[in-house]
Amino acid sequence: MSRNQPLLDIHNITKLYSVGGWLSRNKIAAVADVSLSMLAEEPEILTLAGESGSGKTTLARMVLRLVEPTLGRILYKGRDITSIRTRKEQIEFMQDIQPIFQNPFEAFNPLKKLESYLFETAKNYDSRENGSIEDRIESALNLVGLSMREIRGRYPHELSGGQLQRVSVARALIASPSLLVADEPVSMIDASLRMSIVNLFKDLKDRHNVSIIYITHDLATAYYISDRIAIMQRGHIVEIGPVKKVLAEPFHPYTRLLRESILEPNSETAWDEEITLSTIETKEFARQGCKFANRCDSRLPICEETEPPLSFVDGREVKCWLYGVQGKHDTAS
Amino acid sequence: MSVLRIQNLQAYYQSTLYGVTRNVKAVDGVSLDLRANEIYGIAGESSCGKTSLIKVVFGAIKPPLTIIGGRVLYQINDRDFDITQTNDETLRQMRWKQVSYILQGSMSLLNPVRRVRKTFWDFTKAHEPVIEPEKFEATTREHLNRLGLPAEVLDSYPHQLSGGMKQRVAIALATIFQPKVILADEPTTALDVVVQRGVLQLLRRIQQETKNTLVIVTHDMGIHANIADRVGIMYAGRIVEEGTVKHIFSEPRHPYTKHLIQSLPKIGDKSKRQSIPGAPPNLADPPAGCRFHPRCPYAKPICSVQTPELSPIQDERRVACFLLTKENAHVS
Amino acid sequence: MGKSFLTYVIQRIAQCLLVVIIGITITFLIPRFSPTDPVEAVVNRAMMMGQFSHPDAVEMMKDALTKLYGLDGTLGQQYVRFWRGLLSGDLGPSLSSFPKPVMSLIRGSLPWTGALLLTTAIIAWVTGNMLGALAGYYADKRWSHVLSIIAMSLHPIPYYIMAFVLLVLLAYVIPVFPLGGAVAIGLKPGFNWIYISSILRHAFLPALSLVLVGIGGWFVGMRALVTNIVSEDYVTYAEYAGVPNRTIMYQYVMKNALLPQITGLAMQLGLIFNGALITEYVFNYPGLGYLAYSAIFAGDYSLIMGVAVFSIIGVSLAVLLVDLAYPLFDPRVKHQ
Amino acid sequence: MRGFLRVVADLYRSDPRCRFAFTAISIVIMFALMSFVSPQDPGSSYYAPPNQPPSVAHPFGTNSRGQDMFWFLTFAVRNSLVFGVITAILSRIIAISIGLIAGYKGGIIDRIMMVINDSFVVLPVLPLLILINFIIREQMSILQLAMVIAAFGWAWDARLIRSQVLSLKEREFTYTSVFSGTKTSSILISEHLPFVMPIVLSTTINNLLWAIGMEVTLAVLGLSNIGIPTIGTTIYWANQHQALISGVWWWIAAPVAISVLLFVALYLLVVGLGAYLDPRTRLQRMKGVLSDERA
Amino acid sequence: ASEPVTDLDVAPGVPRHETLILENPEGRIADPGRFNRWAPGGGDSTGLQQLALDTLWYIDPDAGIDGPWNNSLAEAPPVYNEDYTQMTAKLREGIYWSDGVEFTADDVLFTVETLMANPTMEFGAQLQLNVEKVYKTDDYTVVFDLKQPNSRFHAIFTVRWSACFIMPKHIWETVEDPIAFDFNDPLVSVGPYVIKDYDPNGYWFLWERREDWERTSLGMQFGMPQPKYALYTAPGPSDKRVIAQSNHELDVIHDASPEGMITLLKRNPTSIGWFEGFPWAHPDPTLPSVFLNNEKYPLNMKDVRWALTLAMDIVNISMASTNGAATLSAIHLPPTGGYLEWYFDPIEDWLREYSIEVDGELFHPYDPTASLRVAEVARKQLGDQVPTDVTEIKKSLGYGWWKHDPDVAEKLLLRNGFTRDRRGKWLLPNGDPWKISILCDAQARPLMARIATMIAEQWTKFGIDAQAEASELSIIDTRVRYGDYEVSIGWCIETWGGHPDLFWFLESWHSDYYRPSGEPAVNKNPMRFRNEELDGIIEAIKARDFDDPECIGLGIEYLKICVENMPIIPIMAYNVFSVCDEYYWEGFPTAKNPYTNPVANWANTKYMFPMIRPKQQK
Ligand SMILES: Nc1ncnc2c1ncn2[C@@H]1O[C@H](COP(=O)(O)OP(=O)(O)OP(=O)(O)O)[C@@H](O)[C@H]1O
Ligand SMILES: Nc1ncnc2c1ncn2[C@@H]1O[C@H](COP(=O)(O)OP(=O)(O)OP(=O)(O)O)[C@@H](O)[C@H]1O
Ligand SMILES: [Mg+2]
Ligand SMILES: [Mg+2]
Repeated sequence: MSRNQPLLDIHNITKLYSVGGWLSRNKIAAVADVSLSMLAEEPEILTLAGESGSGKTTLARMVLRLVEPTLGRILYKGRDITSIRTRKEQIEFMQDIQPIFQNPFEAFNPLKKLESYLFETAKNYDSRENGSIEDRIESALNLVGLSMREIRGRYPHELSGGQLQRVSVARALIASPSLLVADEPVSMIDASLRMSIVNLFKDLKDRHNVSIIYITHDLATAYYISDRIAIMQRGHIVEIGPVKKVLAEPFHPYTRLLRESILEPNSETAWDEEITLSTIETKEFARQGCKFANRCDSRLPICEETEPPLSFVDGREVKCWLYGVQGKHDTAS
Repeated sequence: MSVLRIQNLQAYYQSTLYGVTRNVKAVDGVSLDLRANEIYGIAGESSCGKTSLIKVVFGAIKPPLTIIGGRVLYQINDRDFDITQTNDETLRQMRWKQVSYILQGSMSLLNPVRRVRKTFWDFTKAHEPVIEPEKFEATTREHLNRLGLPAEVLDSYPHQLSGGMKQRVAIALATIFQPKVILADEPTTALDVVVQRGVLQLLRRIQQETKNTLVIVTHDMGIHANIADRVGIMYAGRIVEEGTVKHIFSEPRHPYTKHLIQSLPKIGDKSKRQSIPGAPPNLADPPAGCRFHPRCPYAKPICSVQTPELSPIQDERRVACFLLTKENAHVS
Repeated sequence: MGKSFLTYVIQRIAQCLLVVIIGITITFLIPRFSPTDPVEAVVNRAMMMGQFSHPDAVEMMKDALTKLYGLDGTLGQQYVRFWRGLLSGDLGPSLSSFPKPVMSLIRGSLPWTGALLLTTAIIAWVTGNMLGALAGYYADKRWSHVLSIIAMSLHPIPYYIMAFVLLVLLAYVIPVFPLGGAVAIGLKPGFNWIYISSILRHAFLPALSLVLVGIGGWFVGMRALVTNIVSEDYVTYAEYAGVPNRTIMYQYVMKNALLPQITGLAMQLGLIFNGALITEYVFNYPGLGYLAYSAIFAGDYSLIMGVAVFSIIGVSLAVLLVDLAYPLFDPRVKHQ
Repeated sequence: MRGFLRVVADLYRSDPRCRFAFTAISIVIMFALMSFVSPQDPGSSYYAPPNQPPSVAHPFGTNSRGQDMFWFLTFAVRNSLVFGVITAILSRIIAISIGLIAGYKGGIIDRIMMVINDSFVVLPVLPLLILINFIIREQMSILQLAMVIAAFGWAWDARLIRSQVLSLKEREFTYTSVFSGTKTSSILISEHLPFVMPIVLSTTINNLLWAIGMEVTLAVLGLSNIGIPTIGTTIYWANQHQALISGVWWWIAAPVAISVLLFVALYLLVVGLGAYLDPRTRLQRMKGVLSDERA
Repeated sequence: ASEPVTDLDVAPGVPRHETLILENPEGRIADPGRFNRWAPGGGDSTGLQQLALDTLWYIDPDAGIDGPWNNSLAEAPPVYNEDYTQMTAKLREGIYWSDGVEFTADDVLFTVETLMANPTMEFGAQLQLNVEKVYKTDDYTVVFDLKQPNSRFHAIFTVRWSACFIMPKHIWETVEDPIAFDFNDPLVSVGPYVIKDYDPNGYWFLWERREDWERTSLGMQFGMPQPKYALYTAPGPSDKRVIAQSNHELDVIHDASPEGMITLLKRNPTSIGWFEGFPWAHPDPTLPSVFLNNEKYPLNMKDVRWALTLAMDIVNISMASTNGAATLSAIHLPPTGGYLEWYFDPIEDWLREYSIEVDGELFHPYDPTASLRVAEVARKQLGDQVPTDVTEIKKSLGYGWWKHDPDVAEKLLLRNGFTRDRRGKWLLPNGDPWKISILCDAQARPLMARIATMIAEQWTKFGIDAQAEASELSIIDTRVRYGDYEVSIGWCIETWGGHPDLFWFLESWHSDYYRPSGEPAVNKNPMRFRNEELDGIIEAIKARDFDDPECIGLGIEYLKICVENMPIIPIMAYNVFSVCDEYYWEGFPTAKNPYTNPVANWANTKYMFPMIRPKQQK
């Protein structure tokens, strides 16, 4: 791996799904022309946030090779991941990129003992550090604040959600990956447990040089841990940039809406305006122009017809005509 | 004016399997007083018994959930009744007309192979057996309209609706008859914040319009902070603190509540947050005394022996902590 | 209608065709390895009647018959000849009822078992599913247990016994139904009550026996499906909302559980073309089962193939149609 | 094995239906095992006075061939059980492997497998069975017949299993295993198989029933090996001696009663087992078991 | 007898009391509209060959109305020339086809010529091999010039249970392809009945008496056939036949099982069998036996065949197969009709004397009391129904059989080098275990399966690993014909019953007709038995006239050769449990009044029709 090569380089990927039944058949672009890259030199936590159904999970799955992109390429350490064929290559790939799933209760088979996942992982990936299988498991568990003593002989339902989620992280860590893809890892757990996981991520990045793609609806934790954030809406990344910038001063109208909608546990932010929600997803997916146009307060005539490009503005990229070639800066607050 | 009083309610998941009776003490001595025209929030860790409490309050008591003690008294239209004692038919008549319930996980509340209109029809018909189709259509549309929902959802199948829309349809379904009490269990989990906002707005508007009582259960403190009038904090099957939303957030008293509030991250603040140490208790075998004592930094010897009562410490404020009972209110 | 749907349909049809070809090929081959042989069968029969006193006469007859039946040539040639015939809609002459065309034999029998099996399959399906749904939905009720036990007790009774016990009970001990046949002797077919009532009276016992044994399978399947569905949130929710149990059972539980059963029914309907051998045997009911059965013994390849072709095409068509029509029953289904 | 015994013990303790089922199945198995100590060879006849109704000396009576039905049926039940179980196991193995692999692999493998599968679905079973019966000329042994019937009895169930696996493979725990580097084969066996177990179990009963039914059908038509006592050949001989109408009802009633008992028991067992294996109900139960164990 | 409760119509306009309902044992006829009896595989038991077809002569298996021989379409028995190269048949005058055309020699000529031109048609090949030329000398005289001398040529036109029937020339001559022709529209009958209606699905055939029934050979000779209608039905499995007759819906059961017979006698007081009491059944002149493939090791050894015979216990076999209601035969002829008198009585003394040498001692294998022992065992079950009178027993249950003597059997084997293994199982002289599988038809002929199973049991007890191998009739026939078997149960000895001539089946035992295993044999010698002495006997019979009394003596010699060599093991007559219901009709043939055979698929059953009488007129 040469130093100037990105860790992960996503080139214009698109994933089309056909939806609908017999007569009402549509193609939707669950992920539409998304490009992203994560640097290899310094680990970062990249948050993917955005609407439900905007393609976050699909994007993550494509990175994980669980879903094949319809168009575009994903390079991992310079190598096209679709070219991975043999089991050996797969193992190597998976050793580097590990997932953490949303629902800790779903992430483990209720019929299997937890330790079997740990042993299985340790056995299949050769250690980069030394140590016996037992040691590697133990040290991974220690990292997440657990120990083998608490896990041994237990089934998933015997642990709390928070514990399970940690086991899930520990399992991923045994492989000592460079990149963790965490799809809503904290949405099912309460505030206090949530913090323990999120702190763990932070630690991993800071102390163990693990990059993380963190998918969440919880923008407060996103702000808390991540470096960059990408906001998705109907398959597109509509805004991407350093988390401090994007959340402090969102540009894209959707990001703004998102930012406004965040419920702060202390403030008395009363929302004054009613907001419009999409009804039938597929209709919105099928829209021409900007997918957000029908719900956007600041929509321009062009928004209805042409899809805006992704433009660099103020240290971030925004996909909105307000910042595009046409009306650069006119409405920027 | 209270519409619903819960008195020392105990409800366990009882199972006698393999000859051993096991009690999961999901609700263990909860007392609450809900008033007309308020939004009451219930917060707490995962699996501390929030859903169980709501189920009992709604009278949805099916084995293995069993009432061990206590009462759930409704006072609606000058009729008093204890939901733990009513028969099925009264219960059926009362539900939806007086009390309705929005279940946790509303993604799957709608029959996947039935158009939404049919579901509305079923729910309406269940309580108004002689309704004309035209009248039904008109009232339903009006209802949706009032809630700001497009009428086209009626022709859709659930899978065609986005998550937020499904949740709102569930709310619409729960409010067709404008009940006096609405019980909402995690109405927004797994929705993005924008959609969450839409849903909460809707709930709040309904509450404001009909001046009824909305009980909202969630572990998302942000929600409570924003729409509840009063909040009850649950821990391991018990309410440990109750107060107005302002008080709870600005001045949490119970050590658990304190921790909870402190651990919440905020946008614009990247300082380190600590989570509550230790693991949540096993409700099948909860710790004796105050159930929080194993994790409590302030625990005193008495805490592991005696169970603190939920006692008022100031107006609208009740706490169950030996550190804070009236006599010791100054300790903090 | 999207392009991909068309592609899907075409793919699915191609798959169905492939299945038909493989199925037909297998059924073409198997009888030819069987020791039954249409020529030997005729020779045996002629011998039984004491026709021959000289082996040469036997040889002469055999040679002539082999040519007559078109059984000369290699297996490959016969196979090609068979397909050529089939594609032009000709299944050839029956070998045991030579030279009657196989088609006309099938045409004579198919309506009887077809109608009988169609009706009973549907009745059994509806009743079985209904009872299964009831038993599954009210799983804790006492009568539900009793119902399950009864259905399960009927299920393992060998069909022959079931049919015969019904026959003895209702045609002998209490002789209310005829012993057999499809219609009273000598009645001229016509659209009149006498003829129709005779058909119904004759079909009653066969139908009853088929229904009784048919219910069990659906019952068990449905019960299992329903037990899963009753714990779905939307069922609980409807219950909480006070939606009457009947509505819940039909519209929420049964309707959803029924989906996999529909494919099952399609298969059953396809099996109509197989006839119901034991039914036909016990009740002297005319149908394809017996036809195929006697064809097997006579080594009547053409007739075996004829019945098999009907059955194979019938089943695969039924399954294909259900697959394609599935979105009509279940709006969630996506074709992939 | 210990796990299996534990499941049995749990079910026995927890569920009266299962208790009945275990008892009944044990009785039937015991009954079948008694064939090994039978004083009578099933091949011999006319050692007892024929046509005796059930009595103390002959609990199931004697048939027109002068055989004691009790001892004769121990063999018949044993053979039918062995036959049914072998058929069920063999066809389960095919159904499960095809179903799991096709469902999990998807794509072209799935398509090929489903074409093969559907080809078996559409074949007219009984006629082919009779023909194959003819081809395998030596009297088909129980094992051979089981293999042939098994070859026809898997396709539908494979389809069912496949449809389940289609959704299982999208479940997160599958991905967890994939990313643990687990081999596909062990994902299928240790992750997915337990989930399709309820289906496998209920199709097993149906398959068992179908197999035994097939054997009975062949026997009634006089096409099976009449020298081997089975439930089918018992009915064959009863028919040959016109037991149904000549008043020797116990000849037919005894085997039917035993199979009814067996299948009702199996059904109840599967219902109980299904509840035990259903993730939704299992969790609660297993909690009970495990906390018991640890206590 | 009880009064008929109802007199429902069998069909619209067909009163029950004017109808005789008979069983068609062939079951459902796949192509019922086809009445071409001559085409390959043509249907036969639907009433067609009994009621609508006719041929020159009939021999009754029993006594016949006026003797077993009946000149049917012929006026007199066949006349041969000196060297049996020409046969002349004189036809009856005044016989008419049902469409009013007269039956003449032209019909016979046409039939013979058509069949000869089509060797796939029944008797076609056979006629081609025999007939040089056929011609008429006048309208009622047909002459056959034969290719080689054949004293039994007339058998082709003589019904035993079927034969070569005569076609109506005026119908067939217009037909292009006689094989494809259905002979349905119109079905022109030369018998006393015409088809009235039939089930398009093949389950029943309804016949109606011809107005001009007296212009048929039957009517002309024996008067009006009594039933106005005859219905041939396929009632289904044997249990149903019993039910149907109990409901009085089936007058003549072709064949019930012994148990069915007993049940019927209990349930239905009007049901009667051939014998008034035990064993009820009609013994067909056919001899079910144990075929031994004389070419398969070790069955090629005479001692082995005898050992197998002595290892059989006939009492048990009789009980297992027919509840004791079997008519036993120790020798190679069926113990029925006139055969008792012609062959069984004369050979009895020789049998008693017959001995085989075993270990230097003479052993008398014949057991003259076998049938008495059967009667005794049967009496335990059936009580008084079983006769006690010795002559009656002999007539109905047969004479004697071979002793059950495993010890002698053992000695026979030991002296041929057989040994027993530790478990007492026999090993062949070459050391291999001895396995025998007995081929039998469990489906169409359950009686055979019952016999086979019992024999297997006895041989197993004797130490041979024997089992019954059930298969299907057509497969068994083929396998047996090709010699692809060791042991099978079937019959290859068939006789006229009413005539002592044996040539009919014996012809194919001649070594000229022998085909080794692997090649198809003519089915009467499936055991592949060859014997020079026997060849001489067969030739001697052939050289004699059909009715020559010397033939009986030659036949007895044949029997002795068979006893000596035991090429197949004879068992019993094919007892057919034909049951008639005397509810609507009486006067069915019985052992007391044996004017014909009641077994419904025999063409000879036509003689029943003028003889029975309606029981009640309503
Ligand atoms: N297998 C599939 N077939 C068809 N459509 C799919 C499939 N998977 C996802 N989709 C659709 O693609 C879109 C994007 O889905 P995805 O799960 O990636 O969204 P998401 O951003 O993760 O949403 P959420 O926040 O709800 O998890 C949605 O509209 C979804 O319905
Ligand atoms: N059917 C049941 N049988 C036994 N125990 C149960 C059952 N349902 C819930 N429990 C247990 O009761 C306790 C309380 O559950 P409950 O669902 O009320 O928690 P909750 O506060 O709503 O949690 P969450 O935030 O996860 O929704 C938990 O320990 C749970 O495991
Ligand atoms: Mg997602
Ligand atoms: Mg909850």
